[in-house]
Amino acid sequence: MTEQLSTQKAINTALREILADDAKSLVFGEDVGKLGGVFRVTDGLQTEFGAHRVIDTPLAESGILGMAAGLAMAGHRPIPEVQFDGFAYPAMNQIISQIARTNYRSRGATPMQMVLRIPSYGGIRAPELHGESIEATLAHVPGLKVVSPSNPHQAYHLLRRAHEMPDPVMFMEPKSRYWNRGDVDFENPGDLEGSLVAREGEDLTIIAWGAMVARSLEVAELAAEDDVSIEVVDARWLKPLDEDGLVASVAKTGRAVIVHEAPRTAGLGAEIGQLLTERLWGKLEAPVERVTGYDVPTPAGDLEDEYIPSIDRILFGVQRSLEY
Amino acid sequence: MTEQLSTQKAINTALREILADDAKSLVFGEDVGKLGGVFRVTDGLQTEFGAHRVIDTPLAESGILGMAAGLAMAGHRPIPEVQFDGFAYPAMNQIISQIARTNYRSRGATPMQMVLRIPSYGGIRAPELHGESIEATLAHVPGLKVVSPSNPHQAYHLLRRAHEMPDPVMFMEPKSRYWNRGDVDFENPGDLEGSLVAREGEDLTIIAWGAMVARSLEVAELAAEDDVSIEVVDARWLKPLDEDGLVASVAKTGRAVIVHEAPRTAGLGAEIGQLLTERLWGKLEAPVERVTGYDVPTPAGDLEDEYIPSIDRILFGVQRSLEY
Amino acid sequence: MPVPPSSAAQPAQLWPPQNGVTVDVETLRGLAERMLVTRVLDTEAVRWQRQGILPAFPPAIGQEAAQVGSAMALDRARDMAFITYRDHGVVVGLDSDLTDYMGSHLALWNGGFADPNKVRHSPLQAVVGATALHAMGWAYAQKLDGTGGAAIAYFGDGASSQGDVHEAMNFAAVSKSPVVFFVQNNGWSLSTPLDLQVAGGSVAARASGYSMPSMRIDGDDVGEVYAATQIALEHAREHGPVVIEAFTYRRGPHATSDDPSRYRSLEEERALGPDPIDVARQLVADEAWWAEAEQRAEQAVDAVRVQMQSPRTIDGNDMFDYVFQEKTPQLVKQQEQWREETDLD
Amino acid sequence: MPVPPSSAAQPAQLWPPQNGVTVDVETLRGLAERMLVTRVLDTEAVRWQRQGILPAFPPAIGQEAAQVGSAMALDRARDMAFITYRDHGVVVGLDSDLTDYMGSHLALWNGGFADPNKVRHSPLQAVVGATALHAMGWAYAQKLDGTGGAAIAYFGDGASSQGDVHEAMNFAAVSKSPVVFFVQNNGWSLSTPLDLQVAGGSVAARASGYSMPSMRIDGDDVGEVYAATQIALEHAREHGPVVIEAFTYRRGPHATSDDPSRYRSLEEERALGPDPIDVARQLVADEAWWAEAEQRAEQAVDAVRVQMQSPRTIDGNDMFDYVFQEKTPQLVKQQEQWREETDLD
Ligand SMILES: Cc1ncc(C[n+]2csc(CCOP(=O)(O)OP(=O)(O)O)c2C)c(N)n1
Ligand SMILES: Cc1ncc(C[n+]2csc(CCOP(=O)(O)OP(=O)(O)O)c2C)c(N)n1
Ligand SMILES: [Mg+2]
Ligand SMILES: [Mg+2]
Repeated sequence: MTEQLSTQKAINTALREILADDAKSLVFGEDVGKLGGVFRVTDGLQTEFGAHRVIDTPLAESGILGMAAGLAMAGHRPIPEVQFDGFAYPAMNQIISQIARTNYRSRGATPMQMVLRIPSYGGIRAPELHGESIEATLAHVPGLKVVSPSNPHQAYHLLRRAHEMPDPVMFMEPKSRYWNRGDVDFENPGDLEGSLVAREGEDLTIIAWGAMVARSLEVAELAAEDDVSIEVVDARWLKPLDEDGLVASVAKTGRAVIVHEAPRTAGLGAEIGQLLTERLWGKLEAPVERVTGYDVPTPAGDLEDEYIPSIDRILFGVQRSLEY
Repeated sequence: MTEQLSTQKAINTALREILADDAKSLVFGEDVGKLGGVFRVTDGLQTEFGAHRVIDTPLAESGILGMAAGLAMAGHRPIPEVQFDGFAYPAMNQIISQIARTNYRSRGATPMQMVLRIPSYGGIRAPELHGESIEATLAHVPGLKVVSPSNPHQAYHLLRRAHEMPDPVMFMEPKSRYWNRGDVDFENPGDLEGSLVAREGEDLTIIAWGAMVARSLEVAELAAEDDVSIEVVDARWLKPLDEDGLVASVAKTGRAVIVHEAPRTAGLGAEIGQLLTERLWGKLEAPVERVTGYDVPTPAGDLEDEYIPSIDRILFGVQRSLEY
Repeated sequence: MPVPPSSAAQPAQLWPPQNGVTVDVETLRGLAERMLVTRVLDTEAVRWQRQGILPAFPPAIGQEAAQVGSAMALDRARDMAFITYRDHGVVVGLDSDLTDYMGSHLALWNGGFADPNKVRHSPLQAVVGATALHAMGWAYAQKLDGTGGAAIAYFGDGASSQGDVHEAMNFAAVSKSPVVFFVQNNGWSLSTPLDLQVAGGSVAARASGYSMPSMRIDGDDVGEVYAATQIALEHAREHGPVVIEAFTYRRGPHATSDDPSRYRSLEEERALGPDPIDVARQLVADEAWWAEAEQRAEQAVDAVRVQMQSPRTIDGNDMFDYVFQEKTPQLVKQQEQWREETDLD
Repeated sequence: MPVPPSSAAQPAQLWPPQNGVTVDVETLRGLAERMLVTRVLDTEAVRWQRQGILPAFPPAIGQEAAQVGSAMALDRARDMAFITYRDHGVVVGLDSDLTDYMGSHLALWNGGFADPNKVRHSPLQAVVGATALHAMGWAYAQKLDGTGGAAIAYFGDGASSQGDVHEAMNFAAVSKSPVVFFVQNNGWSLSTPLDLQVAGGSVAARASGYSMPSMRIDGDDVGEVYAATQIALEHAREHGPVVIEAFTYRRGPHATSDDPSRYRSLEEERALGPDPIDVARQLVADEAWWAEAEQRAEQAVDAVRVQMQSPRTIDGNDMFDYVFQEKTPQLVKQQEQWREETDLD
């Protein structure tokens, strides 16, 4: 069965099904219950499953994640939310020192099976700390898995898959795409592991995730008008990275541009660039290009468009790579 | 005047001089006062400067860093300490959302002039979370500067320099080197900006920082016996990275091996590797090699030697690069 | 160990004051006038948001007495306020530049344009709870410097759940730093009601656990707020921290994007007791003056509107120029690239 | 808003119990025996550290009554303890495998080797304050599952300054989860004395701020600790969280690496009141039994020493094998490379 849904609704549907299917699952965080979340992603869930399983917590992110750790130790499969990316910072200690390590610490006796939902990245003119891209920080932490869907179909299926995984998954939802609609094929998830070729091409590979996938597809469309054939790869899994998949695409095209919203220095673009260079030594036509946020705090809404990689800036990156 | 000092004593001396010279400076953290710190780095300072300027705080890292932010807003120049690297995690919110951004938020009106001292990295058989290497996490944050000294002379002068800088500096002290002695030339700091060639060589550059510099120098010594001439560059400043300095060395040797204790994925080695590849396209004889910690939580003491890059593992990295 | 005596020092009882509260007419007018400005600003800002001038706005409607009353109790020569996204009344109460302040709500600049040292309030804080720690550190500095200044930390009932607030209260009480923790208990944190947020229902109740005095006041009576804050500040300067819990009500939505009907009913909203503006009007008891004050408030806010819409000198360069006091080579390069790629448009 | 009545519900008064405390002889012997094992283990472990067997060790000497007394009050069929680095007495009190536990202090494995679900205590927690949150989450799960189980969170006076402890207490009180927050107030957090750490001097004093009952007990009287913890657990199962503050004293250094003479004097250490072991000896009042128990304790610890020194099956592969339940391809590769580069040695 296929349905046209927004990403927001697709996630909502996945959560509803998880809560219905898995008695050990719970959803909690700030304002996720009665309000249904600031983005309405959890809309209706409390009415359906009760305030004991869909919980409006006090306003305390470290508490929310610490509670999740305790729940997981008791064999529950929590799906906590932090309201915005920037409010994951107060929870970093619980994420890094506890959630990422409890399986290790207990030699696998107490897995941390949970999905942390993080509305992520910029693009909605929100105030500061409501548009952060924290994937590199998370991907550097041993013991975490990190995934970021780019459209409703992916959002639905990757969330269901993440919930089944026995390890803690950081689920980074591109909030600027919550309201974009697309087909969700419920029966046919497709391959949910690794990266995904979102558009095939011959001359150059753009690697992106989250909201930058749609933008990169626009770039590919524009480039096609100039007879440049761009392959767009949706990285999806940011930890573990799909090394083989990324390498396969770039081996074919010989050129790569990585696009992300996070600041450039020590961003995930560096890891992917270095990986591609290691694996494709002598086979790249140009150094791997990065088109990223600048090394500045995500600016206020009016400057957001200057900060987030624009179509123009991605095109410049493509041009630099092609003209190398 | 030159004196033989341990790194621990060199930092202690720098702190004493800063407190004496700058009435607006203060030192605080857990057990830094009466005890003089768990590594005795702040030994004697409370007796000399009083409990109001060398403060034993409650056991609360977010509080310590938040207090530092408030002090800096009032024009003081705090030098807080977190007792061990792993206990910077509870302070991440204050570091990332507040200390790194207050200058920006206030358009430069309230600079965050401070030095956060972080006893860092492994090598002392301590329990978990007492041997973390968090430089990539910090370097990714816009608004922070990050430096890591590798010997007593550097430790003394870089701390004094960091204290003078008007921006927040994360000062990562290699705790396994606290007790190693070396000459401190008080009058002649040498150049304190950027990286430093710790040993000259022709065939390959090792880039390291903190405790890995001494180990890399040992590797260079061993390699010299096999007529391999290794240049060792002490990166020192991890944010901003000394791009020109690193590029100059690798341009000369044609090969680079980056050594760090932090986990491999999204570590600073990725950024440096990608940078070198971008800047030296067509001039490298081999892909930049990384010899790093594994993507595992820093293990308990008995496995520490398996985790931290050993001389052997660095030599393997060198060999891979040379034989490419 | 034998159990030590229950509590070494019972905290001082600061409220209600023995001789009651009297606020003179001049002061009351000053307070009321600024409450009116705040109310008009809030009402207009909601309109500006609908017109697309502001991307979003969190009205403080109903909290004017708590904010203006406390802010005007500060000594601007030496005190400092640490504010959040909903403290327009504090900004007005400190006679800070409203256009500068609105820069932040305009999404022009994180934190606004004002210099905190001049206007005596921090940039507006987006992370709930952080004000408490910064106020604590700033207050400790006043002790060191002997300025006699005190800090006031504004935060909400929701923010009180953050670990940072506990750390700040404990540090402040241990170090006897001059801070007033001013909680606006407005019954709601976004959609979350007090009973799901604050165990026991009162933030002030936590103060005695730190041997710290606390005051529970009617946050909708501007005279009471003003007097209580003065008492708290004087206590703080001499003896250390105080908690004020001002009971009030968030009469509007959490922000313009919010739909309170999803979590509270109109009946509940209507059963609130008097509007603080009406309370002030009765306190002032001079209808002629009141009418004039209303007009002046409207003019003042209209001036803000005009200034706000005249273009500001903000451009993408600012994004690079204020990250550090000393810009890094990487930022210089990125700024250059940004200029090239933008100029070519 | 008019100020609401001072506190809706005064927390229950749980201590002292109306009918006093009586603990039967069998139970007392069980408690005393385990206190002895704890003391001998601690004493020996300090020696092992000097012999280079352990890299470091944080003795719990002086805290045996608090730890053993509380742990033995747990119902091992359904309760769970969340412990720190200094809670050997809890491990002994739960009859957990001491060799497995010592794996962590041997620096063999972060957290030790025991399966928490079997031994009913968490791996030892190195981050102070975290136990409170995990206990809270675990306890909430018991409510959901209707097991009747309760969690007990161990932490120190120093840890009580962490924001996480506040967040945990507030969450637990709001959700009425079955947790006992068991604070060992041993007067010191490393070198930091209570008066610089806990504003007001008592962690239990904070409980009423959350409308939560609290008990301040003599942590050196094992009978009192046992009885109080039983009462607290029963209350927790029915009504929600309780704070127990057990007053005790850290009679040894913070850890073997610590030199307490830098921050406290011998006189202070000597003026402590009776050793909890002596208190227990008087409670048991059977010298013949005591002498035998001492011998058994020494044998038990000696068995640990022997087992500890026989080689364990831990090698570098474990480092890779337990990061995830499902290993990533990167880890597989890194593990292979590690094997190659190590085998070549
Ligand atoms: C650390 C953090 N988490 C989450 C948020 C998102 N958020 C903004 S305001 C708010 C509710 C705050 O309630 P309260 O503290 O009572 O202040 P009020 O809005 O009532 O003024 C939330 C959850 C935030 N700003 N900071
Ligand atoms: C978050 C964190 N910060 C710092 C430390 C380092 N540290 C270990 S124990 C300790 C003192 C703890 O005191 P307390 O909580 O009273 O427990 P006690 O040692 O007395 O048993 C400190 C500062 C830590 N383990 N965790
Ligand atoms: Mg509120
Ligand atoms: Mg203690």
